[in-house]
Amino acid sequence: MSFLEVLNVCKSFDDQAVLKNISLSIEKNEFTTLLGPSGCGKTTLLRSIAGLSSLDSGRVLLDGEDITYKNPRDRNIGMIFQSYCLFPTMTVFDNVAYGLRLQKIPPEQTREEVQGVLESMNLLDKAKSFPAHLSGGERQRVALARSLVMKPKILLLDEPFNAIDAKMRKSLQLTVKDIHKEYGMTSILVTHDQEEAMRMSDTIHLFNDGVIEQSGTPTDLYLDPKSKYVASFMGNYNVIDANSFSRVTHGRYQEGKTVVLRPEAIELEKLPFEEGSPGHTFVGAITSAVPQGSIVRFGVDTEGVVLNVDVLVDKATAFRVGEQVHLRILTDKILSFCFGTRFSILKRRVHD
Amino acid sequence: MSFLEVLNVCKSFDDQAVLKNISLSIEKNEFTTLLGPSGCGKTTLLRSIAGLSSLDSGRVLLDGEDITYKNPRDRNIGMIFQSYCLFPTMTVFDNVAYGLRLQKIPPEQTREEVQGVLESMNLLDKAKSFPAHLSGGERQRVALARSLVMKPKILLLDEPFNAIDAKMRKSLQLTVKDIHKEYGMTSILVTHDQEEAMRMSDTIHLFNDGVIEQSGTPTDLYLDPKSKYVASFMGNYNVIDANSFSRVTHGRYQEGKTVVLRPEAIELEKLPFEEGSPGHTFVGAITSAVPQGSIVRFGVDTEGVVLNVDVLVDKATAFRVGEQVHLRILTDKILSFCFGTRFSILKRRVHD
Amino acid sequence: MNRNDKQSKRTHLPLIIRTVLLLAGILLWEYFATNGRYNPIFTSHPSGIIKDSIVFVTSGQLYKHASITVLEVFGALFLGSLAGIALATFFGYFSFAGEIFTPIISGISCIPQLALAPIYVLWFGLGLQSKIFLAGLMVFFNVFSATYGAIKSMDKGILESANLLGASEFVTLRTVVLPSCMPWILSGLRGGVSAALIGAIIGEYIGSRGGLGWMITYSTSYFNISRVMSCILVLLVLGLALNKALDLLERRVLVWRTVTTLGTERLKK
Amino acid sequence: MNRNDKQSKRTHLPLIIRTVLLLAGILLWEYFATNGRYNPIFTSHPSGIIKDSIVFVTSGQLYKHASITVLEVFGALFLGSLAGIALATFFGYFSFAGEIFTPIISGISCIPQLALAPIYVLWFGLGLQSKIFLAGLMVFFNVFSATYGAIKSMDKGILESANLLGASEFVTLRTVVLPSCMPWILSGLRGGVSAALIGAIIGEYIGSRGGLGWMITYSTSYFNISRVMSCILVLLVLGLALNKALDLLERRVLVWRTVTTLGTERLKK
Repeated sequence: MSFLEVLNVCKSFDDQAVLKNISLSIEKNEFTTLLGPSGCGKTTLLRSIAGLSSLDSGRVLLDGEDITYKNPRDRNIGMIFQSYCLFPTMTVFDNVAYGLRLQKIPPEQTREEVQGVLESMNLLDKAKSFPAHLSGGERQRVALARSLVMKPKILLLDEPFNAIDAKMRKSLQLTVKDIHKEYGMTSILVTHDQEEAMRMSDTIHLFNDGVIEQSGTPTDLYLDPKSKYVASFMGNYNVIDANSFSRVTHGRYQEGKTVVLRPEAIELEKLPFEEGSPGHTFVGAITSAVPQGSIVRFGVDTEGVVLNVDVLVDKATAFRVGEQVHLRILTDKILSFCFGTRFSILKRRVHD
Repeated sequence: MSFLEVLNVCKSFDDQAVLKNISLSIEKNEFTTLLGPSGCGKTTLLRSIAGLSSLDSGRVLLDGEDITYKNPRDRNIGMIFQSYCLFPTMTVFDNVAYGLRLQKIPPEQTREEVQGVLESMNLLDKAKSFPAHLSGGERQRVALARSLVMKPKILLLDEPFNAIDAKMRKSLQLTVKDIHKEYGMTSILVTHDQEEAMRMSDTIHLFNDGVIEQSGTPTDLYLDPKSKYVASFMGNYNVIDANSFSRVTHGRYQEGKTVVLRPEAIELEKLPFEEGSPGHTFVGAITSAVPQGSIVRFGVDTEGVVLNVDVLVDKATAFRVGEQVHLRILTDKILSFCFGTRFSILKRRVHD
Repeated sequence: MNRNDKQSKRTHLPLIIRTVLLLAGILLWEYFATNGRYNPIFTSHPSGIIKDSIVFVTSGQLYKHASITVLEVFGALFLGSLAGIALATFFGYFSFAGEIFTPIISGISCIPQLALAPIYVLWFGLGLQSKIFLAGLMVFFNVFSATYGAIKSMDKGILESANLLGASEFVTLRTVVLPSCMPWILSGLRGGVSAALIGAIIGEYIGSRGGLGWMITYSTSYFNISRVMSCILVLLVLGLALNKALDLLERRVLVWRTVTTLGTERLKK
Repeated sequence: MNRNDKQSKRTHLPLIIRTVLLLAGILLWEYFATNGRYNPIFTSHPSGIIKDSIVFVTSGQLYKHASITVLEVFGALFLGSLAGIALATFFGYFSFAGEIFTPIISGISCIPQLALAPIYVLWFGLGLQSKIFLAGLMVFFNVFSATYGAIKSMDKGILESANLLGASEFVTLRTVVLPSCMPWILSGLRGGVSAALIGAIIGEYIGSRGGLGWMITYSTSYFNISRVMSCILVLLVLGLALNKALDLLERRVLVWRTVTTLGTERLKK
């Protein structure tokens, strides 16, 4: 049995179902992300695991024990909130020591453990500060320390980076990932940010309106989406209807299904591809070029369809807006969906 | 002469110089970005151009006319603020009509022009709403409409996307860029966000503590930084000291200068490169893999130095963490700096 | 349909319990007083108050005294808020004068004006003037501090936007500053309404020839507690009416401020 | 060094002008009154007030009357805030009871308590009780509404965090809720201080046998304006002292809230 088991969980608010018979299991030391748009039920599930929200039906098992009806304070679960939720009247030290003091741990031991965790969070010099004097990133690190010092069985993170400005966010994400490894934690992150989920997770469960649409590793979900919903949520896919794609390939594509192409799966060259080269080749004109970090995203007009194509900067300097270019897409990189569901899945494995 | 000329501008606050003899010129229809960390003087320069901040010395010429001492209300300059700065007591329509009514434009004509600009900003259905009822993105579009309807000679944007949440930000950036083209505007954007500057600008002026460190197109600054400051501000460059890089290349690199490598300029292969292939080749082990949109950023350990290497997702599926890989960096992609200044510039032109 | 029912049941239950409790209290009061369980001379009782109220109205006494108090309150509100807004705008725009004088004004406002009532009566006599002066000063301090604070905390960027769109300082004041300050001016006025009422009543306690406050002290000295209660009821109605009027004014003037909160609860899942 | 000079010059200039203007005003008042330009019987004059203050202190009258008023104020503050905090906490935790009773309490608080002063004097007599009851009720309403509002608007996540860390409801109340509500309790208390002072004084105006309020009405009836002014000075000092005490308490209790604003100005370039 897995470390955390969620079994057939249902929950409604005011007759509106937000969790529709959800089951999932999480292994020890795994970093799991519940990903989805707001209102899809992911936060409700997280709060149910913590015991802060009651369930209509279903069970939650942690470490082999049924905790469905246990009081939150007896679950030994740590939770990090978007709004930090530190105790404003206590210093950083007292915030972190709060839980240990409630357990009547001797003061000397409390002091040691608190200082240990503050040190690993790089917060020792802030021990005597109050939350109001800290930056958003520091506050969230204090919140992490306050949970970690209790050695929780599982750490729940409810959109913890939302309120933190873009600059601090990446470094805090790294801190969380490091802490997860260093403390051998089992962590569940709730987020609506696809890139964040990609960066952080071992496993992603993508939610859609109260059900799990697809589960898997980040690369699995990115390269092998099982439905249009997953494809549109995970990347910057080009979505092209069957007729247009048939026109682009001069009639060589005839399956009659909506086609989905990743922008970096399309190859771009100045010279024509050799006759008889695999996949579909076609000609287009560059309409726009937007540099984005180490890639440049080109808009390429082919038969009236504008495709996004991502190219690494070094190669991209060869192309100018207005130029005619040659494109190629290999057949096994074309995903096609019928009525929103994946129809023909061309198997590819990640990491092999 | 250029459309806007800033000549030898100086400004101090409380004996602290924030603009140190700055000169720059901007052509008509150009989209210019003043980029730099906070406190570098970029906002002060923008406010001086608008006339909202007085100058200690220097001149500002707009369209051939000296406007250094002109009242802001006579300059015909539009300005967009981070905090929107709409008139809260007026509807969207009245906000946009405000400037025209002050000019005693006939009501019928006012109505037409306001509706025209609201339509192009996709705000017609919000005409009767008040700012408090709009989202951040909508408010900023109203602010844009309010400026555009006055047909300003130049549009100044002071970190206009800062207060807007990540999801809306990209679409608003596109709107601004579209409007810039559609109205044939001349625009100056102030931002501290390197990616935003890359995406939006024709020309970037990178500020450093009251002086312009480097000017050029986004790709120029990214591929050809003139100093360590520019390199560290523009990208995710690998910065390696001379000794370490000499170790990595087994002594073949001997110039004794700090080396700067772009993460996507390093080539990654499973098989060794051919003997005698150009550039430096070396062997490393993958320590981490972080997917970021259409690329994966690998950490590769070579002789104790961890290099960031960006690879497109399709190619990246071939590599696993822990695997041994072969790397190559071409000599002309190595930038080296001595004492913070670029020493040997290897000429490369963008777009040819 | 179902959900609306649930919703209304949930919010109405406390209201129903509250009404029942209040009615029971009034009935018990009446029962114990009229059945001689205790002497109602100090507290009167509901039916006594109703009887007296009818006499109060029909004898024309209510009209006579209430109109005096109302006149004082309105005079104070009008003069006090006019002076408060004008002076706050002046000091807001000429900020150097503001820096000199506003601390003096806030210093004076520290003296409880009501404690000065005896002096004001001495200065301005037993007529309307003393009450209008006392109540008006209280309104003034309320409105002045609210308005001055609002002008001082205006977002500078909004003023700069108006300037860049071609507005002069005076036009900005008229079209942008004063309208945006309305919420604070109105909240100052709301404090002013309570202050004006209490100022007028206390002024009448100290020395007057009529008004609801005079009626209360007069009735107390004759142990006519029913009349005192009637007067207090009238005062309560007057206060509620003035606040209601402000509500209506606020809803009219501050359309731009009402944020639809409908459905935000549901989004916060 | 240079910059600090500039800074202090800029902030001190209005202070200097203000002081000069105030001193000039006092001197002119003294000059016109003592030179017979107008009869100072209605306004007294500075030197007259100083002379009377000395008599007031040396005769022991000040001590006698001030101690009565101070006793009333402290009694009201103690009882009123105790009841306010206790009831607010109770209703905050038993929210169904809170939903039923808090609208009744806020309804009663709409009746201006000061207008009820005559009745309270009738009920509780000319002694301390009537003033403590009146002033105490005013303190109660202030502290209750501030505390109840603070408890109701607590961030739920903070309570949930405490719960997840192992705290029971009562422990959370003691260690988290009440400490975080202190700013609002103190601001309620601050309103209570003004209310208690004015309540005691007005109570004494209506009917009493001593106290600063009694002294003011007594002196007014003998046209002893210098004494009235002395009493008002004492009241002002009392009010300032109580507020100062609250400042000190606030700084001690709310260390966690003081945000260093140093240098934020400079960052906003």
